[in-house]
Amino acid sequence: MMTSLENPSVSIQDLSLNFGAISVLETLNIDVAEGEFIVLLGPSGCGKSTLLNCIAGLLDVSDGRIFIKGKNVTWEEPKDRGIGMVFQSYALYPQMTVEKNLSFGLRVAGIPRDEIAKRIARAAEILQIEPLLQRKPSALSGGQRQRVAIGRALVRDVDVFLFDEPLSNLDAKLRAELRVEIKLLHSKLQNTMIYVTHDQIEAMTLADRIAVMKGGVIQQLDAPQKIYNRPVNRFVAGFLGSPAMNFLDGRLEKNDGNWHFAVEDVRIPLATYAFEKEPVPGAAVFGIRPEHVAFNSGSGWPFTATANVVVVEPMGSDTLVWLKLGNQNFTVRVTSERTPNNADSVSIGFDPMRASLFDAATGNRL
Amino acid sequence: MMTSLENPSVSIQDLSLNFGAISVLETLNIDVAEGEFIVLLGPSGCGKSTLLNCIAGLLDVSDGRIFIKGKNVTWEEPKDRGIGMVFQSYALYPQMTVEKNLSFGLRVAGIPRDEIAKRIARAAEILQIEPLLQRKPSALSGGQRQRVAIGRALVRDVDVFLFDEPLSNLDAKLRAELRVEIKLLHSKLQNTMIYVTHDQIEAMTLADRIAVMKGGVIQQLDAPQKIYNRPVNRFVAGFLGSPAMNFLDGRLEKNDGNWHFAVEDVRIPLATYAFEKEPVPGAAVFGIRPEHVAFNSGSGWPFTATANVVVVEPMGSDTLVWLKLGNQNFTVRVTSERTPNNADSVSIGFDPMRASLFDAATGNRL
Amino acid sequence: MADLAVSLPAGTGSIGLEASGPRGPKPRHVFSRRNIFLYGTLIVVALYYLLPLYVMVVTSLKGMPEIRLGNIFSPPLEITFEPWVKAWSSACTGLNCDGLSRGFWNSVRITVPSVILSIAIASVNGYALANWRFKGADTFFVILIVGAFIPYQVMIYPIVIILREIGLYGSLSGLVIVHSIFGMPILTLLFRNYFTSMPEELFRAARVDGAGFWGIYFRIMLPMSLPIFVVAIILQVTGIWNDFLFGVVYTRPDTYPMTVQLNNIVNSVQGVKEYNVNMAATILTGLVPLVVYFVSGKLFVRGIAAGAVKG
Amino acid sequence: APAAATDLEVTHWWTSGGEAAAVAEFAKAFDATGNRWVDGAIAGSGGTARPIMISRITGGDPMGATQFNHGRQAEELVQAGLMRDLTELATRDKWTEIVQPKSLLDGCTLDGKIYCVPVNIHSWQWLWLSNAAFEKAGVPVPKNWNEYVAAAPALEKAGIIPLAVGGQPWQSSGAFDVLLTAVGGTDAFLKVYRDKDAEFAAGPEVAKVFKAADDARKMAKNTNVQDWNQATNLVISGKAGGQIMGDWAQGEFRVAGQIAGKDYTCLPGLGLNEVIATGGDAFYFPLLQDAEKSKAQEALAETLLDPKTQVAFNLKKGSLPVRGDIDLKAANDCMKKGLDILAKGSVMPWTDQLLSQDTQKQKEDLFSEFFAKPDMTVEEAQKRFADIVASAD
Amino acid sequence: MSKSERPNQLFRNLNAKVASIPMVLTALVIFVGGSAWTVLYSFTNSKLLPRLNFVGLDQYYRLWSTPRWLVSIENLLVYGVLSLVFSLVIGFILAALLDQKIRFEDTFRTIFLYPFALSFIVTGLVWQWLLNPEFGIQGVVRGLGWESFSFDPLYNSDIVIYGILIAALWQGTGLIMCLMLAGLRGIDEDIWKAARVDGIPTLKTYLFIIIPMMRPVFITALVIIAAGIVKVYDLVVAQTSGGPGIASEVPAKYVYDYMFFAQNLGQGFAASTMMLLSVVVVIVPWAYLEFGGKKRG
Ligand SMILES: Nc1ncnc2c1ncn2[C@@H]1O[C@H](COP(=O)(O)OP(=O)(O)OP(=O)(O)O)[C@@H](O)[C@H]1O
Ligand SMILES: Nc1ncnc2c1ncn2[C@@H]1O[C@H](COP(=O)(O)OP(=O)(O)OP(=O)(O)O)[C@@H](O)[C@H]1O
Ligand SMILES: [Mg+2]
Ligand SMILES: [Mg+2]
Repeated sequence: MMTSLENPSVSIQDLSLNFGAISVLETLNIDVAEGEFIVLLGPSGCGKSTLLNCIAGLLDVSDGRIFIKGKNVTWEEPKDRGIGMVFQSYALYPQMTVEKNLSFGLRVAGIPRDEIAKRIARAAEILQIEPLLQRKPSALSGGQRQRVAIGRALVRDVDVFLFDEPLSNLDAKLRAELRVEIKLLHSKLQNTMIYVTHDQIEAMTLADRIAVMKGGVIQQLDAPQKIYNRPVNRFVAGFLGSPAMNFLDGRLEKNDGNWHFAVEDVRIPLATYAFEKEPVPGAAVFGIRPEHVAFNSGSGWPFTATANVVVVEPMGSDTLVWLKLGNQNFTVRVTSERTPNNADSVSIGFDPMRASLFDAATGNRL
Repeated sequence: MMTSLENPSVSIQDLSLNFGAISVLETLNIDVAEGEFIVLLGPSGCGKSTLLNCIAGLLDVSDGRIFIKGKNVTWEEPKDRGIGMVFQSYALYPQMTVEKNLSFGLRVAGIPRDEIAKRIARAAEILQIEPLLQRKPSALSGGQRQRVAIGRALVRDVDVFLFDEPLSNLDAKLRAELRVEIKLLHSKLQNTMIYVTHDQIEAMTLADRIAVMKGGVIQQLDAPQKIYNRPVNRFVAGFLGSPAMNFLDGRLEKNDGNWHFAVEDVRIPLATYAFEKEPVPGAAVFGIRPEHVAFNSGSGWPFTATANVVVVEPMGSDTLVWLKLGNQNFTVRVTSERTPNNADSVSIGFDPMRASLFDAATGNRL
Repeated sequence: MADLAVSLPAGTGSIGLEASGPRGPKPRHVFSRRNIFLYGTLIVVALYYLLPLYVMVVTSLKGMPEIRLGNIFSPPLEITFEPWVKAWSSACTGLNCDGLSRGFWNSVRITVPSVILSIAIASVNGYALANWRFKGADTFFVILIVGAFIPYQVMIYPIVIILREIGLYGSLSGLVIVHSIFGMPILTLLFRNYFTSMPEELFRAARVDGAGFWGIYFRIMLPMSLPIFVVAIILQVTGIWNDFLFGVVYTRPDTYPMTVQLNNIVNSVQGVKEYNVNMAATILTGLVPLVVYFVSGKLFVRGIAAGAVKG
Repeated sequence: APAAATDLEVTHWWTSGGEAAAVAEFAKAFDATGNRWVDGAIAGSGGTARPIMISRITGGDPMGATQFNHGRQAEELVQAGLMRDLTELATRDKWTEIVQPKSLLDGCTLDGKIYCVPVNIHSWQWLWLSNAAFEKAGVPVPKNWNEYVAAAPALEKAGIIPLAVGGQPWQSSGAFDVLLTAVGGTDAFLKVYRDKDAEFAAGPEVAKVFKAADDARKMAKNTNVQDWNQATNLVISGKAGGQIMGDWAQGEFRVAGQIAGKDYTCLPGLGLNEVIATGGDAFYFPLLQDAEKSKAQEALAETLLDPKTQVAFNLKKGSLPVRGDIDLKAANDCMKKGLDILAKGSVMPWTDQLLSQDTQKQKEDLFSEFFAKPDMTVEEAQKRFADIVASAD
Repeated sequence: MSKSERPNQLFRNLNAKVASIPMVLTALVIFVGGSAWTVLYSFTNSKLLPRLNFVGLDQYYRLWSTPRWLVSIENLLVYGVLSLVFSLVIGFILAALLDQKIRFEDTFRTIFLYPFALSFIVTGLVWQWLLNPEFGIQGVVRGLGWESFSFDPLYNSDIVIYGILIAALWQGTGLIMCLMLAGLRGIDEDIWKAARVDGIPTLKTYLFIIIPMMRPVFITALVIIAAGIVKVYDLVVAQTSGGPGIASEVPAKYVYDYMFFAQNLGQGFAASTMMLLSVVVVIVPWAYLEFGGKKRG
């Protein structure tokens, strides 16, 4: 349940957007609190960038209203909305030096020189790009470019920062570093930030709240751990987590007054599972994350079974083990020390308390 | 340094390559055993693709020799080397159907029709692309294209498979799946495979041996766990592992007959550390992986210290904690359950047995 | 999922924000100042571009008396197709009174092989330069590009000598060769840029598959190069069809192309200039390239984008 | 006539109405010999056509016969051995006897050998006046150049261009040469062009000519046509008072159905110095390998000089025949005037024989600039003229 | 370890080399050979036929003291600079207008482009006619009652080159527009968005951001326009034949006239050599930088 906020920094009401006959966003509502870090997460083409562009005023909405800092900005020009935006491709002006890139918008707006200098100095300090000010973007590394792009939003002294996949053009290492920098930046500036990504690690680590989108509709808007541990539907469950959650197709049954999940000839007792609402027997999907499964754990677990090993993937710190449980694929993630021998069959176990159950037809959490 | 093999499948001797004045590869030697899966790993621009292209015959070497199956192929045409190659961008012929794509090389070579049909049927079965044979590449998903690209190498019945970052254009989920498929393919075919990537997860999970390259030189060629646990130099140590290994700059000292590593006012006892060779006092770098550090472990560890928390990054299954140890950055990775409270200061500990020590000047392992 | 209430009913959220201010798309006026300026400018410029065509067409449909009296912009009072007939079939040059009709077929006979040969050569050149770079290739290419700037007049004489020496002077093949030579610089540049922009991995894959120079060209590259071929064809058809200098210098009267005939008709003044016939002849001569343009306009822009902009 | 019909391509630049009609006579006569005249007309003027002809000849793809102005235009082609030596034929047919005046053949002769067949005599020294125009202006038709200049203001007042000079450079250059013979006299002309006396060219006598040229350009300043026959057409239609142009202009009057003496008046030598220059057109025969064609060339050469053809051709062309032994009963007023002068022997060579094309071109550049640029002074023009004469070869 | 026997380099990629023979021949025989031949004979006094009769720099002295050549050079400079500037400016403006997501884009584009399909001869004729003071634009405007209106560039020595420019621009800007349009379409959408968020007005965005980003397109356009400028000939011949007087003469026409009309090859070759020289001085260093130095792309 989403509680509406008292004084939202950004408030989107009944937003719809269509390109001709194609409806990309449909009566979307979302309130973002002052200083909150919201991540829009979803697969490619789900409308994340479109939503961000609507907020920025770069796309004309088809219906609905947008408020920023309590002011209705639905028809305002982008520059008057008090937003700054950072683009996936950085969109730096290639022929201008970093300093020019930062100051161009301010000069056009007619802000006095010394004020411009002050703001650039501040931004450059925060982002540690002082030595780069006289370089052109082509002479910068990916990470440096990214910082300049953030700087361009920073100097505009805005209330709301919008990021459109700002890290997806960078390599893994740099991505990890800049992720931390953005997090630090946020805690330093305490601005409202809306951040688009399709990388779940970014979403999990950065967000105060994540909005998982699919097909132009927000599926779940919640704190990261909540979304990770209690996904509202099968899509959200499958989208977050790498390797993905294991799904077993089977049936929900009530035997001897106890609920069970039956898959082929295996029965998983659901005594420890917290149902969302009163369960009814029928087709269902059982989901459990690879890291919540362990090997050879004897009788400690409410549920154990035997599975066949397909591939063992050592990944340095952890090891992934790909199994067959009956006919269904199953992944287990363990720390490297507990890697099973390359035996053909292993015994696995887990606590269904950690699992998620979904309706087979609607995909909603049970 | 490297042991030469009895009957290497691919043997590269003193290979050098320069583009004009730029030397990209320098007197490089590597022997690949029959049926081995070698991964070339290294940062962008280190010459991995160049080396692969030399093996394939797509670039003319400046010096040195290349043997495949004991035959000197240095000046052979690519098609006569008994190699198959899979490219990063798949490089499928866009105007041909999948079947035509697979058969193109065979038709060029003038192989009889029924033989072609047989080989395609086999490859299609192995890769499970039978239903796609009449489609054009544009009508395939990324993963399917990748399979077709592999199929093209497969039908040519070659001894050696070359892969140039075959997965880097795919999204994380698909990447994980195809990684497993390639691993299975290798265990099924038992061909020699040389695989270029800059993704360490791929390298760790796929390779029999990894060759870590930097600036056209192979830094270390060894089994994945060996490279992960006993990197020969600081570059290799830093390149593998995510988040990266923590490095502390300090001095190697001998006090009371025991070796210590001194960083600022902290002293790390090195009694459990296995030195590569007789140590001498002096500037050194101490490295320890984030997952080898734990919190609040009391007296269980040979070494404990107190550090300040900078950022806590929950990543679903694990949590990263970014700390300051004295003035130096320090990362710790723990499972989500053991996340420290967001207290300002925490106590950490580890066993130096797991650490790596490097010479400050040369970066070589001590 | 509906009970998740992600989508709150409108207005139940933020207090004090409801019902106030604009909603929905920003209103746009068809006659905004921007639109008036934009379309106004475009229409005025378009008129400037269309004016000559209009005058040509209108004039070609008038009779001589009307031309002498009226102004050139007034539409014909009495439409006559006689000038067209005359221009096509009976205008005289010297003793030959068969209008443009003969030149038309000559032009076709010159244009078709010239276009084919010049594009064939240039595309292979571009391909070799993009994918099979050998030592010195760049130097030749630079020479070619510089050659694009050399005024044709400078080359007329040396080429006369060369053609004479190889015995092709005055023959159709000679002219075809000349067109191929002078089309080579720009076309090679276009093709080279286009092939360079194609993924090199494709080329490598084909080499691993065992295809050679020609195999890759015909089976991989050609099928992928439609846009640039369209551009090349358009450029060459226009260029060769409209050529006058080579047509007149390197052919003989019975193979004169249409432009030479046009020049003859226009310059063979018999007393008063017959403007209507001249205009009809002019339009007739320009018709083939014009049709090519109108038919393939969109592909042209796309091809230009692919071949000319990167580089 | 040869037994087998042979196609012979003949190139020329006769494409205006009168010229085309005239050349048709040649074609008719040649076709009558059993061969076929393949017409290779190149529109424009000699300037456009000559390069093409020369390229063809030097390029090894010669035509069967080609027009040149006899004189020095083909000199080097002859020297290079690309042209056929006609001496044998000329001796057989006794050209030296029939061609009149004798100087015509001189233009075809190099090192004692004859290389071309002159087909007409063209004289430049004519002033064509529109009777209607003068009537409209209310002044009598002038008898010479000086009266004409005097009548110019009246013409102008009546909205008539006094003098039509087309934009093509050879027209202004030719007009000057005519003024040089008329105002300066035959000797002055020869001194300048034959003797290349630069000092004389810079002297006072030629200055007078330049003064006249200055008058001419003032009278011509409103002519907005390019081609000579368009300029002639201005005269024919009474839009212009007159034109200095060669006798070929007469063809245009004839095509327009005008009658000499009634509708228009011609003044040879501008009414000041009645001479005729023996310029003209000639046919050259490139050396061919094909024996059949060579035979056809001979047939053509004969046809060209045939008395009947000569009459038919020259009547249409408005030029004078190259034979003295034929009777031009049908000749009009102006032609008769020309024939009279010819008979009196008042002939002189023309620039085509005296000057190289190079010098001609320089002259053309100078005079087209002079006529088009009112602010170019007479003195400057004369100085540049003298320079050209000094370097002429 | 012994070095491996390296096969003869000449025969590697033999097919590519064979296929390049036409290009190599054209480059060497026609462009280099032809130019060298031209330069050589420019030192002779060849008349109608080329003869190796050396006269040193005589032809060049004469060339540079010929008023017509000087006028030609001046015309070429004026025409060149103006047509370069106007082609680029008009081409870019038209492209920018068409890039505004307008309706009927295809129609407008076709209208702007069609003159390019016509030959210079045709263009010259049409504009000669439109600019004819009697019945062209001037005549029509006067006919409408504005008697003092005067627009007769082709008959006025001082402005005749502008009359030619009008026709040249009419014919050539369409292609430039197409190039520019392609270039504009290639610019990252995000740049526009960034500029809007920064509040940069459209005009400034074009001037300071977009145009500098379109350098490669401008260079291609420049090559095409410049190649056309040096060669301008047909248009002048068809429109004015160099007149009035020699007011609209251009170097290419000088070359042609002296080589063929005046039958003075030496002089024509000297003029060609001067043209060649200027082309080489400007183009070669640039062409080498632009096309030679880079490896791929
Ligand atoms: N200008 C447009 N016209 C028509 N459809 C569009 C347009 N722009 C976007 N779309 C469609 O809108 C949908 C949402 O696009 P959007 O760019 O917002 O996706 P996204 O979530 O940002 O994806 P990605 O992760 O790939 O950036 C897509 O299906 C896309 O095809
Ligand atoms: N044709 C070439 N000319 C000059 N230098 C080149 C050429 N091709 C590659 N290089 C240089 O050679 C080096 C190695 O390139 P290579 O493509 O092998 O790197 P890589 O390890 O495959 O990198 P990546 O991970 O980015 O693919 C790079 O520094 C590159 O700039
Ligand atoms: Mg997006
Ligand atoms: Mg690579």
